[in-house]
Amino acid sequence: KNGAGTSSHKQGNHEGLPLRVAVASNFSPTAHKIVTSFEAGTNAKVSISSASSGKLYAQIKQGAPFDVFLSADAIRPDLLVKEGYAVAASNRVYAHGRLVFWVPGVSGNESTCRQLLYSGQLTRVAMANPDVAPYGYATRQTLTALGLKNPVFTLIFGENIGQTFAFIHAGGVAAGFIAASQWQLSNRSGCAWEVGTQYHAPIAQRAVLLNRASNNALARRFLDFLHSSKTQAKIKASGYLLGDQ
Amino acid sequence: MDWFPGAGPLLLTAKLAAITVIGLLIVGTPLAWWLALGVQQNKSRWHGYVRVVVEALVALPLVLPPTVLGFYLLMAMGANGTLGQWWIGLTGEPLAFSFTGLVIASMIYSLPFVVQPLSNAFQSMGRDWMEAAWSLGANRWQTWLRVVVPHCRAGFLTATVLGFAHTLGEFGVVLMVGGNIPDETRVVSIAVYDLVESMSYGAAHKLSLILLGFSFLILILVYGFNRRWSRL
Amino acid sequence: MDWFPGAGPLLLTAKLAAITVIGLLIVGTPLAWWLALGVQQNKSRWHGYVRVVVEALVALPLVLPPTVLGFYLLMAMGANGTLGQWWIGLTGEPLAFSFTGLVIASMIYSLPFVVQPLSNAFQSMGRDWMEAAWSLGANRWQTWLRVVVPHCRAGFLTATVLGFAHTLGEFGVVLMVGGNIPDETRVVSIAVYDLVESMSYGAAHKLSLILLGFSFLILILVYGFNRRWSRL
Amino acid sequence: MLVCDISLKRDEFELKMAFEHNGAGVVGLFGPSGCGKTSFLRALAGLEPATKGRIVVAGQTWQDDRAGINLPPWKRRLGLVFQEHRLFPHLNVKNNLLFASKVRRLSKAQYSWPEVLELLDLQTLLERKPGQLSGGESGRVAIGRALLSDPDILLFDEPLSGLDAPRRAAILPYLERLHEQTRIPMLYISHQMSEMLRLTDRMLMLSAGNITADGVTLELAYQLDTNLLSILEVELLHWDQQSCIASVQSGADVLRIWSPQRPTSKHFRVLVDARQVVLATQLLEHSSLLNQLACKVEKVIPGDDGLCLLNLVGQGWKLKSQISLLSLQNFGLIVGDKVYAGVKAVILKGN
Amino acid sequence: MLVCDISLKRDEFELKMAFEHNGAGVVGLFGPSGCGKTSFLRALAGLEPATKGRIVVAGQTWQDDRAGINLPPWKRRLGLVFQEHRLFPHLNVKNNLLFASKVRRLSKAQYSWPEVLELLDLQTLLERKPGQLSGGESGRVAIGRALLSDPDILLFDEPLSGLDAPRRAAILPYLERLHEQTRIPMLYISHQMSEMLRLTDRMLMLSAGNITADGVTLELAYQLDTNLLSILEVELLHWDQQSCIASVQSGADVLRIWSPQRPTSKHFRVLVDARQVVLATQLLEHSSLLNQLACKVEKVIPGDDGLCLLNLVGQGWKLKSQISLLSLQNFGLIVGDKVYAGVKAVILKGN
Ligand SMILES: Nc1ncnc2c1ncn2[C@@H]1O[C@H](COP(=O)(O)OP(=O)(O)OP(=O)(O)O)[C@@H](O)[C@H]1O
Ligand SMILES: Nc1ncnc2c1ncn2[C@@H]1O[C@H](COP(=O)(O)OP(=O)(O)OP(=O)(O)O)[C@@H](O)[C@H]1O
Ligand SMILES: [Mg+2]
Ligand SMILES: [Mg+2]
Repeated sequence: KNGAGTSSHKQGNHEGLPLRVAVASNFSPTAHKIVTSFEAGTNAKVSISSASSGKLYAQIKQGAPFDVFLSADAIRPDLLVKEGYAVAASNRVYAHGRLVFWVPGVSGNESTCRQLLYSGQLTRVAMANPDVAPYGYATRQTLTALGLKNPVFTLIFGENIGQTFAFIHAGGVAAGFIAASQWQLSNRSGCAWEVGTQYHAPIAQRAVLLNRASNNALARRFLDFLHSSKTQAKIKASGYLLGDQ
Repeated sequence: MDWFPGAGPLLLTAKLAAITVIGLLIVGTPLAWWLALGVQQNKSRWHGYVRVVVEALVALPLVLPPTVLGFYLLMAMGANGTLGQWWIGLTGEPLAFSFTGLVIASMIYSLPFVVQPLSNAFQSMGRDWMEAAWSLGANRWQTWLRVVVPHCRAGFLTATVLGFAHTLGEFGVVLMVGGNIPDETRVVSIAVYDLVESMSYGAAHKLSLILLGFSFLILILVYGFNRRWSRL
Repeated sequence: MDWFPGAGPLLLTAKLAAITVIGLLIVGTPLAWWLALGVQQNKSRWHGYVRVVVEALVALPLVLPPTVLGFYLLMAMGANGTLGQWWIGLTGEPLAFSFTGLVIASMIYSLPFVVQPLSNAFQSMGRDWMEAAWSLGANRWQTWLRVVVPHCRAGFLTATVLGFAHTLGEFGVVLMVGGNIPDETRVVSIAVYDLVESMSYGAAHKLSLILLGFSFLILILVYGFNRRWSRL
Repeated sequence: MLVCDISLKRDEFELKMAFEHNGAGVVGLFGPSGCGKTSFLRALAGLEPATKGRIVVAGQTWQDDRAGINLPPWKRRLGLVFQEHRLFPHLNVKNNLLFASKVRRLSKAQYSWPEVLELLDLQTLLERKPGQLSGGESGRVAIGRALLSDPDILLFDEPLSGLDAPRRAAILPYLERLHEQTRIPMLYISHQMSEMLRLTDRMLMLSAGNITADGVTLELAYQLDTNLLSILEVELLHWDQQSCIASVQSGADVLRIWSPQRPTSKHFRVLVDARQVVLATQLLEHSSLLNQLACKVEKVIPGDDGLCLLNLVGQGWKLKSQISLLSLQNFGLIVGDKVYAGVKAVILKGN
Repeated sequence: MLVCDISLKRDEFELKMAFEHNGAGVVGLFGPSGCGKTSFLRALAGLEPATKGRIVVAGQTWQDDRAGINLPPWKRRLGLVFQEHRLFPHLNVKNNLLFASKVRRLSKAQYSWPEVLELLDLQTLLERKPGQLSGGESGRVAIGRALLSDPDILLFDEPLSGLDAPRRAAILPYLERLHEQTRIPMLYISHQMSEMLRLTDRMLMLSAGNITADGVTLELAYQLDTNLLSILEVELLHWDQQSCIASVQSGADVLRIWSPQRPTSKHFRVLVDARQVVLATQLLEHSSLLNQLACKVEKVIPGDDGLCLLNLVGQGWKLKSQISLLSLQNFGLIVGDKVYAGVKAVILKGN
């Protein structure tokens, strides 16, 4: 009952058909950069579809025409492999997410920034929903580790890390835990504390080759390109830790 | 939240939908009235143009994706937004991520679903029955209660149902402006969404079914009573 | 996608919204007619009940959050869903992640916005003018075109505007069922959503403005013509 | 030609009408408010789905339950003036008038646009919307709309009730002429006996959904108006154009009656109002009474209000006269007495 | 008491009406379709916002542009019967009738529920919705609704036009009585001269938005009906209950006229139809003509249809008679001749 495989009418990489990459929203700005350089190197066309990892997972199971899946977590690629929708051998971590605690309205160094969490000055702090988003899950671990399991401030949950950033950007919340990649992209005003990996389990983001593209050479080339050291350097520069530890 | 994951959000949603619909009816009715009948008395060309513009503006929030609309509303309601600052000055509380903010956002988004059916109802009623009521001594208020409202019953019903259902189901705006705070702004639509996203499909189905069943019941009751009443 | 990130999605959205509205008018009009006037002739109690249930069912898709509704639609239309398999058997193509699937999903979600205003319009029109038209020799079709449609113009206009605008702005269902595939199912609402999510706020503002301006223009034109026409 | 035998049941009302009519003459429907006149027209027009029975108009079967025929309203070629007019509010007067000709694709020849416009004085109203018309104006448009629909039968539901006397006086002859020229059957509802007398030849009296009387209008009117009308069957002898006086034979007597036009048929009926019959015990000379007929008092019906009615029998005719009790006493009249009945020359309706 | 001096401009129509009326008597509005009768009632009721001028009813100023007064419609205490009835479709007949008493919080004493119900025969209709009424039935409900609203003035827009003669005959005396008892002013629109004669004392003739004539109904009717009516001012001498005959003095002559009730005032008017006046060159004996009055031919107006009209002058009164040209020739009558005018005793309207 391999839906993706049987129902696909456009199996493999035929000339002119773009490679379809499903990308978790949080990685999509970086993915665009990667794709641009990949396209330049291969003359192939790659289209990016971004949504939350949860949506993409559900869609892939319903036969979505994606060739490669760049998830924001490890759970969903693993599940896809287990359920027979993805090629097991291709399932690799392409990046690790990093958390940043950001207070745009206050200037100061990392430690003053971190102290703000305890100061009581903050009434609200934004974070990604721990039940839904990997960054949220990591944030919760971090808060626990910081002894802030029942903080004085109200936690505002974003549907994902993108929305969490939007909360702060729009001026709705004064501070929040966002992805380092986002902080890189922003104007980096105010103060920020880069949360160390000791506070939470790694936010491993895995990429898999989906069944419909198991014979697609271009897809394999894209995955290779993703894991290549040149790309990995780019990913690191965008605010992630490197893939395979 | 103890005995069942959906209880808190369900109550909150019902409250939000009810307050939003009531607020919308209060705000939307005069607006619809003005759109339908207000301009006839004042025949100037200019008024006609204003009316068309207002009509278009009412429908405009619809065309933005809810999350995006929510984003802009958040910008307005946030600490740096005009509305937000004014509100803080007024009440001392921030507007964003508060229940009040949620109500305002829901109202903006659902406004056309309330205004349009009402406006149509008022327009197709015309002035004839109002004139009859006036001539029998009913003042504006009595005419409104005894003639306009029963006469435009279908319009009010549609406005209420669409407004209510849309507020129940809306979550893009609500998520953005409300921030998914348990017992404060986590409405049931967000809860179901979270369950689906976190692959808790069983609980999601259950909550969806409850939501659907509950809504179906309300709708059946409302439409049933309406039929009853119109047959009297 | 070359000269401007929104061009492709904009065209796709316009196409989707137009087809959805046309489809909705085709499907919704007879349904609204039946709800408004169909039962009067057949006076049995049973028909009344059926009508109430159908009325409630039409509004029901509204109460589910779009993404959740989209999730269930995806399950139905997907490769493993009943509808999806039937469709593949019929056309050889999958329904989910296709433009057709998108149209169907949008139609289900926007149905009440089209059916309700039409039903109200038909109901408040009543049979009087139709009887007059019949007595003058107009058959059903002529009566429809020459009397019912102009008479229920406001209802059709509202149905079209609400249906169109809602399809423009909807993205939860569309994202789920369509899968955000560039040039195929990435409508403008998803594009804006993506831009906001990936922090391209500048581009998001630009695209939102274009969407708003464009919609505003259309609405102004539609309402303006409507006013013109009703004054003739 | 109209054959109809229908029934229609409502909650508290049942209509049962059966009659035939062969083209000649207008049929009037007369009866109290709520007796079913409008319902009958609606049933004929196919607007009451609960109607049972058979309807044949101009040789075409519109409804026949046994044969399973039931034409929809738009296939029944009729011109219906609704009691509430029902002009299309979204169309101006002109397009209301042209509606039927558009949907029935009539050629210009089939309808008499300028004639109807002039008759109903609609020229200045053409661009108006129905909401901008007075009650009578909208009634006129409704009549025009029905006339211009090239019907096989005309159904008029109190068409003139909102119109002033001069306009009524202008429209009635047109309807008479229309009927005579086209010979299409016409059903006419009115509460004005004068309109009935003027326009209809046959009258159906309705009560609670049933035909209680069916006959020549004059005769029914005679029965109706508390017997104040009497009818003389006369034969035309001579009509003098200059004086507009017709000499007619009634029984053994010759009467002179006023008639501005030459009576169209040799045999016709004259209606005489009992209140206009002067009695005398001798021949009155030197009076303006054109007719003085010798007759006998057949019956004296005294009223309780100072008036009494006398039935008079002449040689081959009958007449009624209403006089005051005082005159009766003055004369000392009793049944069997010989009197002269003086009648001024007024013709009410010839047939 | 009603004072009004208003104007109302529409695109193609302008209303200009100024008149006063002091409580006594019903005012009739008479004029062709589209002359502005309904517009005038609407202006009075405050339903035409463009109305300019001054309206005072029962001592209360409803509108006065100079004083800046303009009462909204619901503060103008009036009972208006709309030409199209306008029953509330969502209320049954009973609640339509009770509408005014509810919104005006009338006590039971202020309206005569059983009386109105019986008069208008509404008992069986109370539970019906307006959509289930016939035209005449809805008209009756509309009249009832206005009557039950305890008004300071009644405005009736063709209230009886859809009703049968017996019902009209039942309602008219009630309106007469109502008016006499309550003395509230009443404006009455109708196209039936008979209703005007019966009910109204004063008549305003309208044409194109202006009052073209304003006066006693009888006199206007006399002028109107191509002069077929004449009026005698008489003084009551004696009324005999048994014969229902009143002897009245008119100029130097005594007339006997039929009147089932004793005339309510000493001086009143008698209306005589020229078609009922018989002429004779000698006194006619042995006839049922109760009155034969010596008079002179003042004027002969020949028509072109075989009839002619004669103006007659008696001793202190004037009368008209319509006879055929043939009779005129038979008599050889010319102006100045002495004749006898024979009149049967019919009283049309006393005042
Ligand atoms: N809403 C309106 N807009 C423009 N003109 C109007 C409107 N209503 C009436 N008129 C015009 O005003 C004039 C007076 O109308 P009104 O209704 O007062 O006539 P009416 O005397 O009541 O006639 P009828 O006896 O036919 O009812 C008519 O020429 C009519 O066409
Ligand atoms: N839609 C309806 N539903 C139920 N009863 C109705 C309906 N329409 C009319 N009736 C009733 O049917 C009877 C006949 O009505 P119809 O309209 O035929 O009377 P009509 O003779 O035309 O009276 P009018 O002279 O007052 O117009 C009346 O008793 C009326 O109350
Ligand atoms: Mg009727
Ligand atoms: Mg009028």
